[in-house]
Amino acid sequence: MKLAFTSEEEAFRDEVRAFFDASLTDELREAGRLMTSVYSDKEVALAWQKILLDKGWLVPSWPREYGGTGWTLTQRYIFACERARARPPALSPMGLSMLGPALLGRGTQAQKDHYLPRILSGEDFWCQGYSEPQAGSDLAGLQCQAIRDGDHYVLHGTKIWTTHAQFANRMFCLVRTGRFERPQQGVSFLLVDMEDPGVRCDPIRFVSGCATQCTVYFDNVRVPVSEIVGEENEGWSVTKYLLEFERGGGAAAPGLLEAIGHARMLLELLPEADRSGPARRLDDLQVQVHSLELTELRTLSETERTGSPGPASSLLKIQGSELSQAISEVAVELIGLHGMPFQPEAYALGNNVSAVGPEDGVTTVPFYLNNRAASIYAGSNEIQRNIISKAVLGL
Amino acid sequence: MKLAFTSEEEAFRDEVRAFFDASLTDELREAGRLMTSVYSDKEVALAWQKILLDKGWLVPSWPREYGGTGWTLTQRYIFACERARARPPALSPMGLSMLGPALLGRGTQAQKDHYLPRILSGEDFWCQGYSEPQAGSDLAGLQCQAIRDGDHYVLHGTKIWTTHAQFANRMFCLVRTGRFERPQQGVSFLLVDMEDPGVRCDPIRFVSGCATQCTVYFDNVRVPVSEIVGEENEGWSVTKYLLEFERGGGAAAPGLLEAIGHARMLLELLPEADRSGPARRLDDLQVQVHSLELTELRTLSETERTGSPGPASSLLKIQGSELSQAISEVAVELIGLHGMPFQPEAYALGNNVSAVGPEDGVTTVPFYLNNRAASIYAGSNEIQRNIISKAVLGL
Amino acid sequence: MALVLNEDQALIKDTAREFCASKAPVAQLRKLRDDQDPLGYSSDTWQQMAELGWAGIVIPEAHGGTEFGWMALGAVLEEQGRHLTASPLFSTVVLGAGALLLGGSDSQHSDLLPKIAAGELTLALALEESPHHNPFGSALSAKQEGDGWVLKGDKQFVFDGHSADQLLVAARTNGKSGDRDGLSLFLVAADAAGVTRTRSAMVDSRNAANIEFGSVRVQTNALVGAVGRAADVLEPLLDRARICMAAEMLGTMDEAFARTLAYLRERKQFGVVIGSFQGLKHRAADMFTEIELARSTVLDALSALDANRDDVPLLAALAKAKAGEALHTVSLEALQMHGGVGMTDEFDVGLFLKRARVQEQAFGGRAFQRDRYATLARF
Amino acid sequence: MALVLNEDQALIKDTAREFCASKAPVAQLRKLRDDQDPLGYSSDTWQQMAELGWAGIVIPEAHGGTEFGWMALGAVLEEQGRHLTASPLFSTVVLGAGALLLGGSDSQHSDLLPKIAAGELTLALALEESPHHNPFGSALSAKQEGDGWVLKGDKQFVFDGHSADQLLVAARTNGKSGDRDGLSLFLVAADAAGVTRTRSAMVDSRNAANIEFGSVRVQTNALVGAVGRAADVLEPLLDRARICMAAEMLGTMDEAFARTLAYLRERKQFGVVIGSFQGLKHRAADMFTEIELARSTVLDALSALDANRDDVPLLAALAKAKAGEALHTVSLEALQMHGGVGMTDEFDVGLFLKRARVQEQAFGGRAFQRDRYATLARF
Repeated sequence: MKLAFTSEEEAFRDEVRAFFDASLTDELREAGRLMTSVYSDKEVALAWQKILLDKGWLVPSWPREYGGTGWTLTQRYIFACERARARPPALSPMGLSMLGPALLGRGTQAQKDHYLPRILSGEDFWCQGYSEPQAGSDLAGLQCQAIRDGDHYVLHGTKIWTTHAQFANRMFCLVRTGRFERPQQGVSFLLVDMEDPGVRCDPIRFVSGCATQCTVYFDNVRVPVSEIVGEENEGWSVTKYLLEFERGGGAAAPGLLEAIGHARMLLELLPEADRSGPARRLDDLQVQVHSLELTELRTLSETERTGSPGPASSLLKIQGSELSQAISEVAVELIGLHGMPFQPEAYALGNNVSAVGPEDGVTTVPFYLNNRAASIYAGSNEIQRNIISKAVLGL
Repeated sequence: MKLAFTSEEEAFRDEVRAFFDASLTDELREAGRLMTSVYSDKEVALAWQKILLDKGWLVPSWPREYGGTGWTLTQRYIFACERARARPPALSPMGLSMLGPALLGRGTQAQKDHYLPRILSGEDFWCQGYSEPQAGSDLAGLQCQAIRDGDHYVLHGTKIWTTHAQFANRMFCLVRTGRFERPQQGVSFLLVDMEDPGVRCDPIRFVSGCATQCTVYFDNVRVPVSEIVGEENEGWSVTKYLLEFERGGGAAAPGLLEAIGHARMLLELLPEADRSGPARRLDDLQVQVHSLELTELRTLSETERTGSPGPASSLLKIQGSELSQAISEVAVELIGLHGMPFQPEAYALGNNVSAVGPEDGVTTVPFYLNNRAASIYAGSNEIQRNIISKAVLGL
Repeated sequence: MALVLNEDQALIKDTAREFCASKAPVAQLRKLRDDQDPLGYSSDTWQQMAELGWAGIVIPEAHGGTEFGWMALGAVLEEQGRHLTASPLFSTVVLGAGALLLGGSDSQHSDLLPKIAAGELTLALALEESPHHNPFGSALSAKQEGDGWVLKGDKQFVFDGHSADQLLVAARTNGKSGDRDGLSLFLVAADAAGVTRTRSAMVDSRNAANIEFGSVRVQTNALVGAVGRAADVLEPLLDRARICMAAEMLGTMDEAFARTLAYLRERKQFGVVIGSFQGLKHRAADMFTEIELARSTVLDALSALDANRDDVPLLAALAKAKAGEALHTVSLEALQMHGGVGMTDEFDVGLFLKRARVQEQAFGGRAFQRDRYATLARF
Repeated sequence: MALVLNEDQALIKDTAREFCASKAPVAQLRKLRDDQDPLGYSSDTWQQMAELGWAGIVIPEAHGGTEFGWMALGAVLEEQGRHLTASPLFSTVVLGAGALLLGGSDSQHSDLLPKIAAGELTLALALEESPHHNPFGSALSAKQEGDGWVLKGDKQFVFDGHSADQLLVAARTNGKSGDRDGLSLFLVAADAAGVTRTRSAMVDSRNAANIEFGSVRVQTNALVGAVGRAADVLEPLLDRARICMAAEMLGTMDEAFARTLAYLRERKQFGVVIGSFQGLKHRAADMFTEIELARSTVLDALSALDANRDDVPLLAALAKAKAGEALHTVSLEALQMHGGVGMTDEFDVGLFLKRARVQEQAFGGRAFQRDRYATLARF
């Protein structure tokens, strides 16, 4: 996308680009290129996190006193574009983009002082425990119990779809501390030590063959009452705040534009006469992505003004996920039979396996498969449409 | 579509084609070409009806003793294809395809003996009174009252969307004769004399500018009790029988294929470089239409075996209407600005006005506009999807 | 990134909304249509619009304009689109003043712009000759004769061409239909000898005419811009037209959606309002999404015009493509959700559908814009 | 118009359904996959299939077949598609026996068909060399040398190529990749000198191999059909493959849908089963519609094969296009409606999705079939 930048902004862009060029090692670049989902492995994620932390660019949107950069919206947007272009590995978002903002908004001073530096340093590697086997998007079904016992809560229950739980030393989660008429009430937001002996993780094998998520079992896990964020039984308000950030805070479009460019390269696998159909679909998708990008920017402006993206975040979540899936559909169609072999060894980090098909296409199908979750997680797109029709449209 | 016909069937097709070639006058051809909806004007419809009656081909699917042809399914299908190719004016379906089959299935012998010949001859020109201003697809809302008074029912109320009511001398309609727990009960199927002084018709001007439908007001209209079809309060079963015929009995695909061919001719209005996109969309639509055609034939086989198309009729109604709309969309896109002038004088019968744009395109936009109703009438497509999900899928 | 209106612009928008709702609503369009009004708009209303500063909204103050800018003009057009307002604003200001601002001489500026700003002069752009928008497709010829030019040929779908005082005519002085070079732009008085205007009633009651130029003689000073270089004016002019049409479309879809929501909240079936059915709710959420996406593209494109950014052509294609897409979906869904009543002329929703189809075609349909976008995006 | 199964065919279908459910269900495929079974199917199960007459289902009785015909074969493949049954049926019968029936000599018929019918001989078709189906794309060369031929080149995505006893290899004896003429078909023993087979684990656990032919020498009698005229065999063979693959896909979509319906009726959210939400109901109705449309095309195409109708090529393109379309929608919707659990390997729905993507690509994707259909429909 072309936007008119001031010369200061142009200079900033050059600086960011130079930084990415210089600081991304070959290993990190390879790890970025071989991602089969929106997550990178813990080691590479932390390696890249360390580089950004040293540069002071790890958490641009945080307040300056906690490590933020004080960038303007435009600068943050430029940074997102350059990141999409450079394709570094993904940072683990659970601490940096979810719990961090939640603590900044709703945590106590003690919580901020203790946890925020450990998030930045990577000393704490967080996972997120919302979903349960019987409660996806429906908080009323939340069954994980936290029973007060003196100055501790005692946890029993099961969490599911917990990304990187097997690597995390801490989890922020929702647990039931009471029963009230409104299902949102009676839920609390707790910080749990994953090294507690009562915690067990079972990785979940996915359709793609990857296992980035776990089922987590709590059996008599004791959590000090100081580890609650917000008020007891009012965890929903913390979650809501955080979910809106998760859905609306990001800038998906620059990455989607890169994905379109990547798919365009695969056009060459087709005989020339057959390219115009998929090429036109990519053009259509680029129109949508550009429209989304401008809407993301508009939402950022609104967020700065009002403090929260509000229900518009549902719109961005739907569009971001469905466009990503649509682009990925075209890529799979273009790669054709070359995408069909199951060859995880060809996208393992540090591999020197020669893949079937173009090197840049080894992740096309596993990414496609993992990415089907984009319309399911963080509140399925059906739930997002419910939110829009209720909260925005009053239906 | 190509199907393998026997030599007898080939001969039959030649006979049908020769008949259409010989019997369609220039006026009738023009009337067929200038149709802006699925209906033709009363005069041309009756003129064409007379020709078919004389030939003995007016009501192929009726029993032979009432004028049917005794054709095989394949012959009926061949006839439908040839008709689509020849583009005659449309017959008025209300008597021939709706009430006729209903009487054949559910009428008394006296009703059959009296009404069927008059339907064939055109002496009776029927309209259909189901919808009411407050009851579209929801029979519970039916308010038109028929109160028993000796050997008459006395009607009060309003019917809406009554096609050609202004030209009809008789109406079959649903009226409320009682209130029961199930909304379908308490509704009766009555035959009404439109010349009764208590009947008033107001034509409804449509978005297209056409006025083929009316609002019909009943004020103290007296209908002899002998004019009920089926049992009192059980009119719904007659209607259901008839609706399934209306939805599933026809063969929409041959006409849709003609429509695709017509749209293809409009491709020439585009510069050659711009044609491949819409041409491909027409190819896609032709795949769908061919699939629909085979499904219509399969349903006909099932209907012959079981006596009713059953809930599959909903599927055919959805597909037939949505494909027709999709083809019409492409046609409007292709005709471009040439379709935008409002020029009813150029598609009036017997006109000698020179139209803006290609002669074959004067009806493109009015047809498109009228055809938006295809997904609304005879049970909106939303209702059809409800029927499938409930009756077929058990959801 | 001016993706929101500033205070002044928001004020202009509120005024426009109120004005159109009370002075130039759908009911006015209906009356003009049913009366077969020869002008096709109310000249009183037009005068009041001029008094509000709309006619001079992109004209420099030096020439009597208000110079509120393109974001403001977009806001006004959005409100006109919302109310299907009949007015010569688009033709006279976006196209007419637009062409003069881009290519006009100083004397044309000082002669004509003040009159436009005052609402005393209306213009129309006579460009298209075929059923599909074709910026350089003109075959209408202009041949030099003596101290002037002679124009010969036909133009179609000239918005407001039946009533405009002057016509901006794209004519070919060299080359052939489709060539970028060899086009020239002439200002022709609508009542000049040889000009025959046939009003074309459009399906959406928009005002348009087909115009025949039978050896129409004009002076050399009728030229707008350089001989053979009209494309230099037409290209940015059409970008502005696309952006402004997208702004108008935004209003049309927004209103069609608002009325549909109201209907969903009110109409009952099976004892409940139909807006409570999840099938319709999810489709309504999709309509909302489409509109918001279109809104972003329109706002960015308008602000690009104000800032004179070099991505105006790309954003023009984007805004018209996205608005076309969104309006298409919204107008069809609005009709379907209204059910039978939506099919009647009595309800307004069908008017929005018909207006939508004409808006989509004007200055290039969705496929045209998508292809143009793709070409520009790749440079 | 045989758009319904006759009694015999219905009986075969019932048997197949029961057999696959009990002897060759999804669980068997999982076990083969997880054990990394070298054969990739159970030879016991395959023997039982042969005993049921499936291996000889389109082979004349004179050569030991059951001659039940294509409708019957389609019914069996539909059931295999429903249960993701691992078996060499498609490669050996549809492709292998199919090629021999179309182009084989009398002695090839009498030598090989009885063995196929008895389940004693498996075959595979080595055709593709590029990521997109290309019927005449072979560049692998066959050069005459002495009293035989020498084959040199690579083949990819040879279904069941890792385990087949014999390979049918499309080779170029003249012309260049893409030419219809100049292709020849050879029967090559899988263990012939110079044949290197690399098994390729497919994402859907379907069995396939990449095969290198390094100067493989075959006798003249290895030719199937005339030299340079393989296209005359390949064209009808690929039509059969498309139709049979569409039949298999029909079973896959039908089962994915059935499981989704069951899940919709059982899974609760907000206190009610999610199948009661109209948003999901309407989408389920659309899935049903898609499947029924695909079913009609598959049945007509199979009956066209049995009747030897001349519209087989058109119907082959239609059936594969429509089945591809329907399966695409159904497989994605099935996953989405299962929510998070659908993403796990533990649930079968993801296996259906992966199988669907491979089925779609095999013998030409949706765009290929659509374009082929359009060409054939216009003659």
